[in-house]
Amino acid sequence: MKPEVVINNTELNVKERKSPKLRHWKAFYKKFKRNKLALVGGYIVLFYILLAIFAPLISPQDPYEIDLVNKLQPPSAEHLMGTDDKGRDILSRLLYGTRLSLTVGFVSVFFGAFIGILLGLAAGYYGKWIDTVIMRIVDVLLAFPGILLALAIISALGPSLINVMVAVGVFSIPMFARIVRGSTLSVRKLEYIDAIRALGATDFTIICKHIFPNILSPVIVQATLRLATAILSAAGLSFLGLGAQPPSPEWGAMLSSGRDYLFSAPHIALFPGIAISTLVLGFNIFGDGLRDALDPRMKK
Amino acid sequence: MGVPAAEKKVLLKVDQLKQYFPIKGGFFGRTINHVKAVDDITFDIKQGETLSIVGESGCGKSTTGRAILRLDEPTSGSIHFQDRDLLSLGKKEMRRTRKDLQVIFQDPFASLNPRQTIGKILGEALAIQNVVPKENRKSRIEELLGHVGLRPESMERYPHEFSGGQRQRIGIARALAVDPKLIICDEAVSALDVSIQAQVLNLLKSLQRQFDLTFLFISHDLGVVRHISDRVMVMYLGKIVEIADKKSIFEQPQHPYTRALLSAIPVPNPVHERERILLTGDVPSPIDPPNGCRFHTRCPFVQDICKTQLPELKRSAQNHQVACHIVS
Amino acid sequence: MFVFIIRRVLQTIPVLLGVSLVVFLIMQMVPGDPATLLAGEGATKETIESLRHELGLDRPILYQYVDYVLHAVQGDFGESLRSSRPVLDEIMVRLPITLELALASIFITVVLGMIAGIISATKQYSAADISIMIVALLGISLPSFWLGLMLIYFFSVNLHLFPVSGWGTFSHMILPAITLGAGGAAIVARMTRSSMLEVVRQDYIRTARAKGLKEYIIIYKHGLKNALIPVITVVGLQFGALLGGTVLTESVFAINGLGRLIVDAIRTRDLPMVQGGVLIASVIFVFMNLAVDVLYRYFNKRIDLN
Amino acid sequence: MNQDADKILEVKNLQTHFFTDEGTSKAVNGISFSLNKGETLGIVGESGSGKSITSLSLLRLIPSPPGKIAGGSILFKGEDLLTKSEKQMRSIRGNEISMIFQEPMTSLNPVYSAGEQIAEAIRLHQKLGKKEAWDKAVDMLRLVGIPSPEKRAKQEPHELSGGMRQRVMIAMALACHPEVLIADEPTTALDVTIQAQILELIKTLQKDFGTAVILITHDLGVVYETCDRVAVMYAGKIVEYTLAKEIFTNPKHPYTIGLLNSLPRLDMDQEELTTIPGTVPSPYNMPKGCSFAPRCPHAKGICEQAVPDLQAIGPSTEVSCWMFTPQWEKAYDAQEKVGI
Repeated sequence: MKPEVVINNTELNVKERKSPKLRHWKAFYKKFKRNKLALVGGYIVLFYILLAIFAPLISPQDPYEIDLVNKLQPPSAEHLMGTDDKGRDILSRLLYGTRLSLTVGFVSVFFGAFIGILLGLAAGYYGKWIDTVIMRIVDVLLAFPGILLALAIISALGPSLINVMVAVGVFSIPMFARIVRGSTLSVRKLEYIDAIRALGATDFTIICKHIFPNILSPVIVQATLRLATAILSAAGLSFLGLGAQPPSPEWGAMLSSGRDYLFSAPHIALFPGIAISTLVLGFNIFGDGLRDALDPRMKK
Repeated sequence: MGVPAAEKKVLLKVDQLKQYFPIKGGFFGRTINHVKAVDDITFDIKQGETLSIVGESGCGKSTTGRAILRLDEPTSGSIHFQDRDLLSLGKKEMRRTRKDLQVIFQDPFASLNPRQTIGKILGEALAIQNVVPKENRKSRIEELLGHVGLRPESMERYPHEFSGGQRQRIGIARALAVDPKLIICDEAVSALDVSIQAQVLNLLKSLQRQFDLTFLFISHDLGVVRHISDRVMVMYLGKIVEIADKKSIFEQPQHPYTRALLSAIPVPNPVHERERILLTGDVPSPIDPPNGCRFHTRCPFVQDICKTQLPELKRSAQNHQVACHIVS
Repeated sequence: MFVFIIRRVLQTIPVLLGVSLVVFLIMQMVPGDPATLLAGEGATKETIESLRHELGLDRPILYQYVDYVLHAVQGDFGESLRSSRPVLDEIMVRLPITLELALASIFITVVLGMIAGIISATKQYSAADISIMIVALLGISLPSFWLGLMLIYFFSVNLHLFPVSGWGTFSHMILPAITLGAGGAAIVARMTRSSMLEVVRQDYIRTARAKGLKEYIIIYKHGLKNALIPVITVVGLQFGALLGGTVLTESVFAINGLGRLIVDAIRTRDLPMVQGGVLIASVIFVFMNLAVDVLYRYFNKRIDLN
Repeated sequence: MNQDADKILEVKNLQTHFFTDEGTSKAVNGISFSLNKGETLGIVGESGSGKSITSLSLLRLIPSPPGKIAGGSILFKGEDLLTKSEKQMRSIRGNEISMIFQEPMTSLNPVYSAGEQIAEAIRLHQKLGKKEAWDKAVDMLRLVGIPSPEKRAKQEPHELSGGMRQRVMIAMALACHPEVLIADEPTTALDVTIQAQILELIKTLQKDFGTAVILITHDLGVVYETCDRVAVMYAGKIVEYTLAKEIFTNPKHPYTIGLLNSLPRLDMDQEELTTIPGTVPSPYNMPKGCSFAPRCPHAKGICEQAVPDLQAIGPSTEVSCWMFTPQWEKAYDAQEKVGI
């Protein structure tokens, strides 16, 4: 008894005979590329990452070298962005500061995402009391307004950039937990999860191979947007004097030192602000673009 | 299929199965009520036959299928598969037994992991139950694809590159991969266009003959059910109202609900003239099902006894059981 | 509705307990002994010990927590280590200022954000839409403290339109409220736009068109009410972000509000003050969320209580 | 076809195209049909046949972009709807031509009561006051068989069952006594016993109101039981256009025949169903000739070369197939020659 006809009109042409994974990524890139603004965001982020990597090579001066004679200089050929209240070259300090901001951003988001994903997966997949307990914890963390939770943590651990990473990371956990839980719940309902359960797969296999890859898109989007928030929060904490300590060239701290010279030397506050804004803007529009390309719910 | 149905061996026996889903509410998420999705049903499936469950949405037909597969843990009852109670098996044992019970779902878009190629999907099925040694898996996958009428090149492709009908074939191949004995088809052709549906129905029938499969076929489409089944079971609000051979259920339906259901289907056939029983109102909520016969609120032949006493499923003829006070 | 409010109020109790527990535990993480800190340098061992006993620090941690909650419920958050005045008194002096600032900002957030979002959505891809969306992107990307400094530089230092710092009159309020509300307005605008665009794709909008309704009635009557439902939630969350944001804004404009009090307390390691400040801000936020939920429920009777 | 003046709607060579990133999809590719006063025309087809796009095009409700009516005309009482202003269209929609949709769950606005949504249409088109419109809405609910309509009118859609919501939709559509009702898969989302109720209701009201109905469906059974005439669509074109009863007793087009054969029968046992092989072609990659040719058991060279026209082959039957043309015999030769 032969099954009637062979139907498969999706002809494979030679060009498409690449690995299926590669085709998958190409399709994604094509979709992403169509969003011009997002591409700009990607380039901005890439630009800053390169600056951070090559900061020692491209910095015109030593970012820590104090030169009190030349303090508070407006931008000039020698100091493209002027000097600060201790005569240090602002451009060089900004370039080195890129490293700090990106590190704080990536480390804290990675930390927050890691714990948040674990909590969200557990809550969404197992449900019942596990879900109740985890979500109550998340509710409590979300009950702290804005960066106040981070402030409380820093007040206990003491001001330092490391503690800022911990604080901002903890502050990110509930967001990730919620998003992952929601996506897990909706993926869990799909029939292919039931099919694979009916085949006898273990919970571990189902979570790792079937749920996790399919909730990754919203997590990546959220992580990108979260990087923007983390960098802003970290700069804010340093601005308050609770993060990076002098003479560290952290952007928020640099900005803070410029506020006393707003009348006489506004450029001290101007340039770090522009640096933070563009980097954050880059992450935000990159994240928006990723969302349009990755998240089917936002499809037009 | 020379052996009469009654003499065949029972493969699956469902006894007093109940599936209640809690409704949470109140201050701290207490259970305040239950959706009585399946409420005390008993039936069996014989080796090599196709038993269909029909009914409208919310009657509990899909819930029954999921309970048998233990995709949801049933509230009470027993499910004997080849004389072993599935509900008493431990997690590990159950995983091993899953090899014999497979499922094909309705939605061809949701039933395949969008991030796996077809080769991965089928390969994983083979790996989980370890039915084929690693080195033979590729050829086995090609063979499976052949069984369902797809080309071997399909292995390299992702689900979104296939049409609905083709995806359904992949789902069937996945179920076949582990050499199951029983396949539960949960509205397996409902989402397909008529012309594609016919292709898939023919495929299912030919695979059944080829591999001596037993089907539990869940559907709301009586035409499809008539085509594929040996026996038919009609459910209404979590209860079985009638079970019979295909022939007697379509030619001598006894329960008023079955008769109404049959008469409600628009049939494109000029010679097929029928009396029409038009039911009024909607199906009541399964949270608070009516007392007595579940169908009494819509039944055109309702008597006083129907409102208070639950009719039992009784044998009315050979291979015909019905739960109705009026018929018996 | 009444039952819902009661239930919702009861649900906040565990959250509040959780919040107090977190604050309490964070303070337990502080290295060093509060008694030693409080006793000051050169205190004898005996003084420290008796202080420990007096403060109840020698009792099991659970007792300390229960004790802490019981006191907090009565408004007793201890005394400031710096001024030796009750924490609550200090906070109550500052709180009204912060609330004024927060309310002024939330007004900007809601009004500006929603209007911009609606304009954007109804004129999708127009010049107005594109400019609003670019401004909104900037709005979520600019650090508020920098925006504040730049506003001071242009409007106060250069144009002398507003006072540089301080609090008291209406003109004192304008720049801080803009600084604090801008980010929220941007978020609300983006949310309103995407929510409206989502809604106009719904089937019932097609039904409204098939009825022969005018386009603006379709959008404002059938679309807006549905689109605003998720926006309400975002506004509620924004209020929290805003309360947190006062910390920075108050610092920039030298406003003596609660935020500044907390930051100063952290600098001087005045832990009871930090504890009390964070706790009270959180309690306000929790109740604000409660109000939002009730509103949400009022606008959207369909939400399933279960 | 019936040439007398009873024609209320006449569609000529309608073309609706969608312009997307993947290319241009000719979802409706030049179809013509007409609707007489008070009759029911079924438009039947599988997914992707363009039947729903046709129904939306009639009221000019195609989302644009990406869709656009690219050509043809829609004559309603002799006037072309495609040349009317948006304002004129609005006074026709919901008033002279109404529409009901497939998904009763999502087609009603969740935040307004059923009564309000019906009354809205009445106030708009009949210029009635608030109170009168409301009373009329309640009357309409009674008419469509909703028990205790005064109470139900005040309820929001989420408090109603699927069948009841579809009744509300029907009440809304018929509130202004339209001359044409377009029903786009009105029972597909409903259970079969509810479907029977709704079809019965549409039939009764149609008689009472004298409304002409265009019923879009994929269910041949529904066509047989409710329609007078039927147009079978495949890949954006009408392949057969005939009397509803005729199509079951005497189908002409190979696709229609295939479709009927694919349908499992309720009245007899079949060991195997006769199927149509293959799948519907992609809308972005239509065959050059007859779009059914790749799946057609009778296809010849000419079928792959050129698109057949919809031609009358009887008093009430039109078919678009080369088999019914004089070229068919010659075509056979032509293919033979190619074969050599």
